[in-house]
Amino acid sequence: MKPSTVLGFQSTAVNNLRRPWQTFKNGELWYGLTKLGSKRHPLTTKQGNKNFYKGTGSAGMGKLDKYGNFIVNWSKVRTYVVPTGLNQTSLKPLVSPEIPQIESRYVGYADGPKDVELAWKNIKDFIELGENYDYKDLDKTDYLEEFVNPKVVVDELPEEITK
Amino acid sequence: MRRFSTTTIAQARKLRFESLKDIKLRAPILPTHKNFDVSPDHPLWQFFPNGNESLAYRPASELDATSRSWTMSELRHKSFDDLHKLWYVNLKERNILAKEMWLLKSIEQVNMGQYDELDAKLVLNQKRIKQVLLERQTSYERVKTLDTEVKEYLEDFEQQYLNANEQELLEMNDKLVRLQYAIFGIQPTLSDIQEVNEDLVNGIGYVGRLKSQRYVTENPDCGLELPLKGIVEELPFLFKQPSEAVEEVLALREQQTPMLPKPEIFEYLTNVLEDLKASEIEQDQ
Amino acid sequence: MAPMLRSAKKMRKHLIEQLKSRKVEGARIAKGFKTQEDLISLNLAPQVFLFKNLFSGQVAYSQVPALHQDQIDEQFTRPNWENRKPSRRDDLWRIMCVANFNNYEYAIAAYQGLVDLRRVRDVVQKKEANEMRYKNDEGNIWYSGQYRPIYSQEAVADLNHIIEEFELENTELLWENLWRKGDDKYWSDLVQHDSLPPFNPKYQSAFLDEIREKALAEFQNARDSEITETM
Amino acid sequence: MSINHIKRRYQKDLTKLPKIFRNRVVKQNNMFTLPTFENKLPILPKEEYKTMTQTGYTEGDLVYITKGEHKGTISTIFRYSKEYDGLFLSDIIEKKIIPKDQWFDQQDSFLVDYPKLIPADSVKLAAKDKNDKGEDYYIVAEEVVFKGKYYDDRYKKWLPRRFVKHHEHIEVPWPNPPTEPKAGELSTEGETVFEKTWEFQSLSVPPFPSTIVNELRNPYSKHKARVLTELQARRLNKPTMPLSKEQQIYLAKKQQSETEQPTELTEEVQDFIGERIANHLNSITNPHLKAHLDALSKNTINH
Repeated sequence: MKPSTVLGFQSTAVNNLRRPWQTFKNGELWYGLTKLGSKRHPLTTKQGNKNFYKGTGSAGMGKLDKYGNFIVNWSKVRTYVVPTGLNQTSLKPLVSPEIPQIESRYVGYADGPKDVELAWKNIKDFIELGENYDYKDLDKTDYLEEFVNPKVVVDELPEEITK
Repeated sequence: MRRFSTTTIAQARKLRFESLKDIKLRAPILPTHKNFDVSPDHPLWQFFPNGNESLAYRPASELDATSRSWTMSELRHKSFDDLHKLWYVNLKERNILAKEMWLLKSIEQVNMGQYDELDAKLVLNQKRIKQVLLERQTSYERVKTLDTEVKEYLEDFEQQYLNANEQELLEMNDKLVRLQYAIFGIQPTLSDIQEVNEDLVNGIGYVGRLKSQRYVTENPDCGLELPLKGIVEELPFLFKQPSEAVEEVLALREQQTPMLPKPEIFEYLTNVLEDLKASEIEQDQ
Repeated sequence: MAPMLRSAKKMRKHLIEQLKSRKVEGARIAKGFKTQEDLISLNLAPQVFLFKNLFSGQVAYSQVPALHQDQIDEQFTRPNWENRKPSRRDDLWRIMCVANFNNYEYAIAAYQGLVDLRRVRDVVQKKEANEMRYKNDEGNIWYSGQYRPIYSQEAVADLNHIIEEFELENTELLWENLWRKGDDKYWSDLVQHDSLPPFNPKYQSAFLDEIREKALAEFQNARDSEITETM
Repeated sequence: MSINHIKRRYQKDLTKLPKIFRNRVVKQNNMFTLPTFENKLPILPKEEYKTMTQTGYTEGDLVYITKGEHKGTISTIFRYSKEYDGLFLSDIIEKKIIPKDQWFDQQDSFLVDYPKLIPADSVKLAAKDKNDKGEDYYIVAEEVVFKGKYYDDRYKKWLPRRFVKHHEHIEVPWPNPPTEPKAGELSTEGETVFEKTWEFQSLSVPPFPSTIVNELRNPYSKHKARVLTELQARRLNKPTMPLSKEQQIYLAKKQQSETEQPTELTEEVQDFIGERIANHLNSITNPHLKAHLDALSKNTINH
């Protein structure tokens, strides 16, 4: 058995608490102000050892040749596809609060807008009825947009939807 | 033009300070932006809300605090082009906000809550745009797997088409054009067809079979023996009247053109489509 | 391989030393004060070059399109924490203004005057100069990082001072950026302003040499035409 | 990544600390400040913010205070603070001290009336109604339930109907919104919002250029189901080693001997076993045991 009381005669309660932690000279904990909370932040460019190269994710778009001239590799240069007619569009980043918000309901489609049955029904409707097949006058329905699966019997619908 | 003179120097003029103590120093000359013009169309003005007429930053009270984000239901109605535009509109507004926030930070203004709130609305917009596109992609990928349903539907449609009377036929033809696009991705006009793929080949096969059968049952004396042999005979039915197409097929059979082997179908189609497009352009001119 | 001659070895050693000193002390051509004869024999035009330090904002003057450590030692005599003696590193000195003068006397007078004024600001009238400087909240010269924009503004004021004090007519100032010139009200008819053509800072020395050649050619043309006029 | 995101990463986030420690940090922060606008309520993490339909009340509603100094009073909500999950009520005001350098225009005293923050758990929703005689009376709802939805033109959206729990004939309508909705400079106009420019039409044409898919889904996601290439599979599986001729012969023999297991008893063996049993039975002399065995032999086993 180890004589732990003998070995640990130097360790005070504070030292024990601090044991896995390094401190600055003024006694401040190395890892931060507290021992609690998150400290695993991504390293910045100023941290890490001599082998740590973070970059900005922007390098590598070319190489220097032996004369010190930079040869751009155009296939690596980032391109941003700006939509045509961006300056003419009447779309703005936000929506006026005066405009009613649409309530969408998916009845009988378990996966909502991603449902296969809905997509297949839409395609069939398009073939049968042509473009604009599911036009709804939102003014008349109080801005309610319903997508009901024809397989669902109307009587079985919950009360609030039929109302 | 400047004029030089190397010889004539005013002899009386002093060219050295006599006493450094008596010099009256001049005040530093500040640089000024009045010495150069900036075009009002300069692209960097896009980082300002009102172009070259804006101030360095908007005070928090002038920010738009009342508008709301786009909802998912609203975005689901928008085409990809619109969503793409909306994304960029959001991005530009966020850039303006970010610029203003850096500026405020540099003049040590701490309270940026309103800017943050507006930015959060824009971020929400962008997340929703991505989500809407992802929904579309998912349902597109899922609906592509419905092989049996599509097969059944095509067989039903074939029966309907063959059994339709004269009046119904017009409507059925319209439906067929939409069906071509909905299931095989064939655009209604020739010039819009960009890509040759398996769906296109299948679609041409389906349409050719449908139209030729209908024509042969209506005119049993036309002398066309069914089924059609390969893509070469099916293609005329896609854009031509059935009677013209049948004549073309009969001519082809007289020449005894051999059936096209499978690997050569794509190459053949791209060539033919290019020729057809070129001839269309010529006709327009 | 044939053995190297002793004289060749000596030459080689000498060259290496020169290269080293070029690296440490700067361009040899800029060493020492240039008289009119020096300038003519070295094929230099009647010009003064104002270099701005990108790190600290300080400005160094030169009669030739280059800098030498001696010039820095001469022009920054009383370094302190706000006005340190700048490094001689070539990449830190960016041309701010090139002054083309009517003749060599003017160019020499302007250079001497600028150096004198620098001495006045740093030594003789230190207090008065400091009063005119823009201060931060703590009462020190305004700075961001190590950069103090006041020094380049003072240099512009000094250049203006020299031209008007000595009445150096037909002076042409080529600015790297015209905004440094400041308001037009400060400048008299003695001066014409223009901007330097855009250039790659990597090749600044070559660019300045071109500017020198151009000015020299212009100067010689003018002298020739004057000689023909007088004859 | 905007400045906001980066900023937040390095901010001290009180909500991530344990509660005991959080109070200590708040105390430390307030140590050198005047007791002016400090809050005793803890800040909630963002995930715990509540919306109008989760709390059951909104600005303009009447509430009844059940705990604390102002117990028993009924007042209208002036503002709901989601960060603290607390309410500012229009009638509950406290005096706060403001240092002189923070005075606003036309202020002439250090003390200022300021709405007091009341924690949400000491408040119940109340409603005002008139009885048959035309007198006002109040209802206080212990809890609120939502049933059904309707379009509310004041809020310009669909809202759930609000009822008192266990008394579900009593509906408490939503109050008028505090401000009229007003378009700002970033607002899109009405027709552009509702304009429909997309519908699902084709299962063959992708909804957008295929190059964008990788920006929507992470192609390197570790959660993604992947298919091993043939080469990878070959590397991961151990190869079958070739056998020497001796091993092959041995294995073949072993397999053969395993297959040649006798399944039925031969006649010889049956006779041998029968003989041994008969001998044994004949050698039994005990009459009781014999009688017992005879009795046993008459019982046939029925399968």
